[in-house]
Amino acid sequence: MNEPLLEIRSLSAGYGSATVIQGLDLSVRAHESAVIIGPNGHGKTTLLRAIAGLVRASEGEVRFDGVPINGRSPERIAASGVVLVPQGDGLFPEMSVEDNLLMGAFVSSSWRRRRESLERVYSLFPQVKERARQQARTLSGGERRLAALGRALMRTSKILMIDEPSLGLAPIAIDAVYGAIAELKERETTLLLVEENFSHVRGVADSFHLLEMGTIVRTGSYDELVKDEEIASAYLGSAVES
Amino acid sequence: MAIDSERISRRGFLRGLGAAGAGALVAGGLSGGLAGASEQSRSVRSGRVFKSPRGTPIVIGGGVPVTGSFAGTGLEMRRGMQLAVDKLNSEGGVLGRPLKLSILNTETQQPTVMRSVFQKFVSDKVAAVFAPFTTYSSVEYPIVADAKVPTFHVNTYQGNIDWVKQHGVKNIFQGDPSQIWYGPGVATLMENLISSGAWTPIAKTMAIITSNDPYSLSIAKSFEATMKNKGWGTTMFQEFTIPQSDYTAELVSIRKTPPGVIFFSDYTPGDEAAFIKQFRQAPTKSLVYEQYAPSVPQYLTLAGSAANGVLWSTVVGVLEGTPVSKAFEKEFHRTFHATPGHSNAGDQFDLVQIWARAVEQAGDPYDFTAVSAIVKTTIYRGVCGTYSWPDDYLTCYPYPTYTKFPTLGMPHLTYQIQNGKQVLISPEPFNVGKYETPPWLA
Amino acid sequence: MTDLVGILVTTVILGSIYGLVAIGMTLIYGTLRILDMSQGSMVMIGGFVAWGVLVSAGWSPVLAILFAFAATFLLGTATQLVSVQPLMGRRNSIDFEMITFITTFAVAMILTNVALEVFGPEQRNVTPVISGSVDIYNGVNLPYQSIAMAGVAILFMVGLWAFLGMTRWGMAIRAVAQDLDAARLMGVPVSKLYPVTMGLASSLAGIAGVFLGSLYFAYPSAGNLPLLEALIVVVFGGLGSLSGTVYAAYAIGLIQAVTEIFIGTTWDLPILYGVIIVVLIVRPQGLRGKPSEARL
Amino acid sequence: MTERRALFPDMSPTRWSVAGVVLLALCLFPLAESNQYVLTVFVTSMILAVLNISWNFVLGIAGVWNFGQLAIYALGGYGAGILMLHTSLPAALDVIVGGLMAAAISIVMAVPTLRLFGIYTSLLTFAFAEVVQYVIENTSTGLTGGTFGFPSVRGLYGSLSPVVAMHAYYWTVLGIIVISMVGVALLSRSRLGIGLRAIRDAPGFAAARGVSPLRYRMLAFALSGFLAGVAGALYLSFNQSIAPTVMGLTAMSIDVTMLVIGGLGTLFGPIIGTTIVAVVETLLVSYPGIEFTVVGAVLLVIVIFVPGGVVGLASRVRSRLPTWNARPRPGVMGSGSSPPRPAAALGDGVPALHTSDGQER
Repeated sequence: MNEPLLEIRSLSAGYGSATVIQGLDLSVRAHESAVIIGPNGHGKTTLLRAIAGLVRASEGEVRFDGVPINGRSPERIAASGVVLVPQGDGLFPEMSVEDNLLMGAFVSSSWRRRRESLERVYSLFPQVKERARQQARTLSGGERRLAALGRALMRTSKILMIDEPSLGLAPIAIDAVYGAIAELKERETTLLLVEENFSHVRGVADSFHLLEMGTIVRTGSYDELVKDEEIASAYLGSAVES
Repeated sequence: MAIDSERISRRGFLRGLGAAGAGALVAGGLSGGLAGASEQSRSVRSGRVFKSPRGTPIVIGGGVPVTGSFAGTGLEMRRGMQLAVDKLNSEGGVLGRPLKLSILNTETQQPTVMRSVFQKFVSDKVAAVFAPFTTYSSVEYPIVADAKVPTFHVNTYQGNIDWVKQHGVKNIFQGDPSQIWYGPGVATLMENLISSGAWTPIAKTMAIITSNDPYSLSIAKSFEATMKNKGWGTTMFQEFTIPQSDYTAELVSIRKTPPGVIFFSDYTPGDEAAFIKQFRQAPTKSLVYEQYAPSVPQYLTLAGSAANGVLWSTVVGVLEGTPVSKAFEKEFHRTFHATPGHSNAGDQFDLVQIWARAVEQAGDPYDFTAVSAIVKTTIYRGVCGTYSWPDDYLTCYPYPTYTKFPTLGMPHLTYQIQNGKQVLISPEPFNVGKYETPPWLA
Repeated sequence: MTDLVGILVTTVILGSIYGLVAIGMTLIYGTLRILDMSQGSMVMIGGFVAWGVLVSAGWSPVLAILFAFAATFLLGTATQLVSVQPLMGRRNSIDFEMITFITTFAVAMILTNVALEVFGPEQRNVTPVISGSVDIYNGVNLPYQSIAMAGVAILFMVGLWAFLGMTRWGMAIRAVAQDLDAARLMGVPVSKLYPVTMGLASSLAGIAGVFLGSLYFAYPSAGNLPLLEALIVVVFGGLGSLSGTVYAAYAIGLIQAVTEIFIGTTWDLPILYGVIIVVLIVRPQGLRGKPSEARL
Repeated sequence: MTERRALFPDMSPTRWSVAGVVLLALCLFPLAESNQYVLTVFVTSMILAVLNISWNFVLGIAGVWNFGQLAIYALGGYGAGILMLHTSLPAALDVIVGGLMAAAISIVMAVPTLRLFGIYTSLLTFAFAEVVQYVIENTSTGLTGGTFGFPSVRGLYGSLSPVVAMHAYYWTVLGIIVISMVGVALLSRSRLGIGLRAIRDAPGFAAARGVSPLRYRMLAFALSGFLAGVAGALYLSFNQSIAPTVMGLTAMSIDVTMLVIGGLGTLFGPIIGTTIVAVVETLLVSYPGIEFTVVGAVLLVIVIFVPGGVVGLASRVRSRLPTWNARPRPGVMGSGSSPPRPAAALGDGVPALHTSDGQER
């Protein structure tokens, strides 16, 4: 039990000859809700993609559930219980919302229970149920995000990673999305979120990791991190004032 | 595996190996069946004893389409040449020396390919070139003309023999009449049918369907021109690209204005079989003439009873029922497990032997001038009838359109399919049957 | 009126053949982003299998279809593994389409010429799956074979549509076509899916070959014409769009039927190419395709 | 010398001397070889090499997947042929005018390709080539000779004896190869070459820098079309005729194989590729039918395992040590591994096939 669910040691990864992440360490315990914050373009998305196997690590190790998973194909990593809601949702645009959800249950263990999972997701996100027959590309941004979350819930996951849940959404949609995330946290889902600032994630996170220049520079609770003036001024969004 | 010992069929090849292993190089030869067990270097046939050929082989070049749209015809040609070579070798070779066939691929007779093939034959110092199909622009002819190597083709094209005449060439022979004889030949046939009262056309019109390759097109055009001169009109002249299996469009037009005669020119048996089948679903009272493809055995299998009544003709074809043609067909079947087509296997079989005879007479295969001069004066009766080269065009001429003497011309053979069989109906005296009114005209 | 019926009948027959050959190409382009030039060879192989089963062995047409399906499925899978899979690492390169265009073309060259070595160049007659014909209207004649072919083609197109729309693996194929990364995040094993997709598409061409074999015969280069026609159809329909391909197949059939009846059969291919040039200039993504994106 | 170095960055003095010796040997070859077949194969292959140099320019350097080049080549041949047959202009002028006609048609073809990319370009140009072939085959005016092939013409050296004419063609084509190689090298160093590569590799960037795709691409098509047309006119001259079969799938597959085997987008690729395929074909000439199987297999192997062709392989072996680490390991699926960007220089062997779209986040 003392070993973390996800443990990353001196990970380096990037695209071609451009290294984006360099010597990064991170660990997430089971049932923990961890958030990575940091400025744009410093490697947050790359980190999640590297964990999911979409980006190949050039150095270092990613251990999940005690097993090294870097080097495995994304589909194998996915089958072992790592779920990523990618930036931009990654919905299949020409498929109906329901087919999108069903694809979430593609892994054979989940496919058997797809009907129950569908009911569960629909009860969780009634807006998604209303749009079930529509093509995914016709949805609004908020609906899309919820559908992507719903799709992630179609599968039994050990860790759920969400890339910038609030990106590009209207405030009212952000509330809906974070409401859903809060509910996931209630259910003790292991979460790894990426956000650009503290504003929305404050309430849902157990720990924060500050990622700058391709590596984690600070780790701690919200209170610990905002004590630092520099961090506070850089990553406290407008939401804090209100 | 060297190409000169080529057997097309795999079985033939394997048998060749087996026979070679037994020490008797007779596989595929006419004597193979009888002499297979012989351990001596002798072959026996019909009571005659032949010495096995010895010494360095005489190589002849065969330029045939191995790939491309004429590859099927090319196969017939190769087999015809091979059969002749095997026959000659089993009879003691040429001047006692074995004969070797070297095959090169002429693809689609593109100028550059033909020139390379001819250059290679010349630089390989072959004793003769057999290139059934050549270019129509004759651009490769100067190569063999300069080298003087005896060359034989059946391109059936007036332009080629015009070139030979113009340049005073003495060694390039066309082993059949030119395409210009098709029109008159068929037209004469039609006139005879009309004048004898065997056939009365519903109109003096023709519908022509032809594939757009030179071979079919030139024949279709020569037919149309000859008929026009005789006062016939054209209701339709339709070109298409092979293969085409659906003739709905053409038949709609034919049924709208039924022509006196339908002339169909193509070389793929499937296309012509498909046409006659579709035509026979709702025939008009038109005589149907199909070009070349019915000569391929497959045509009858494909068309079945729908083909009954169809007329077709060829300026060079294997005669029916003569002793030589019977032996040829039997041996072809034994060697390749297939029936020879009516033209190109037979003409190549003949031409190789014509050349070999000339060599025997000249006494030296490389005395090209002598060999060609002897070929020029040869009158040879082979499986396709009489080959002779009466003038400087170095081409064969048809009987009866050109010469009235059946022993001096190559019979322009017209067949009618009757009860699923090819019946040679013209010209006399080669014919074995008579024209019968096609079922749909009755 | 006769013209009209003729056009209609020709359209349905031609369209169905084109649809069957082209839909596999669309499936492959949509999923793998490659224009599979070996599809014509699959038609040819289907024809030879039909010849072997129907003529040589004298078995039933159903077996011919089954064997052709199996043979071309395996061959299509193998083609993917040999000529595409090793290149998947270069998938993000803009020239990926071109490289695979060339490699599948190389496979087609090899298959054609191996067939030439094995079977020889002559056309082989394939017994029609069904013989006989029916006179529809005033001399417009329709062989049962054509009706069967159109029927089977439509059956397979509907079957493919159902497979892609309703089954787990069918949905996975569409998912991969629309967003590769997301599909992999769902756990779709693309390294298995790709060969299977190409096998499936090839087997459609193979089945088309069984029917075309009895129309056009089986011979080594029998795949060239269907390949060119399929290319025209997929471009017209918009690369990667299944519904577009089906519409385009019948539209091309119609254009061809009209050309044949009113202009002449020599001109149907050039006119089709002319249409394609115009389509590419006016609407590069084709009838139903989405610009720059391949989606099933 | 410095000027030359800039033109051929790969060339060391040793390499220059090797190239010089090879060129000299090639020049003297026909004097030593009297076998007309061997010379025919040489001249035929060298004419193809001219075509391939022209095609490589538009395909490999401009990066436009043009599959209509054979039609341009044929049109050059037919154009020159029609002039030779129906006018009394000097034959050399006919060849040049044939090239110009081909260039004009090439420009026409270039315009619609601007709106397209990738596979659509190839389909459009391929369709164009098919239409050209059908028109040549079916034209009823008798101008082209239809499927019969073009009527026989005298060609450039029709008045010379066959042996002398063979030598004359040999040297003429060799000279044109040398001129066109120097021309391509100069062009790819020029504004045009740099602009074309910019449009190929980074269209947005190029546009922002004021590189007009229309002007550059039309110029590229014009130049490449001219050379292809001259190659076609040489074909016609040498063979005294031309037929529609110089176009079409079979002919195209052989030429593409030559380019890919040699190394697309490299200076010497077309020459080396043409030579290799010609040698293979010539060796297999006595085994008709097998040549295409072999050529197809070689093509497949080269594209998959030797992505830069022979030229790319050679330069990769040479420069393996310094660049090895920068290269991602090949052969693994995964969208993360982006291929290396092509180096800008021509002739350094890095193939255009490796171009990345660089669309990573």
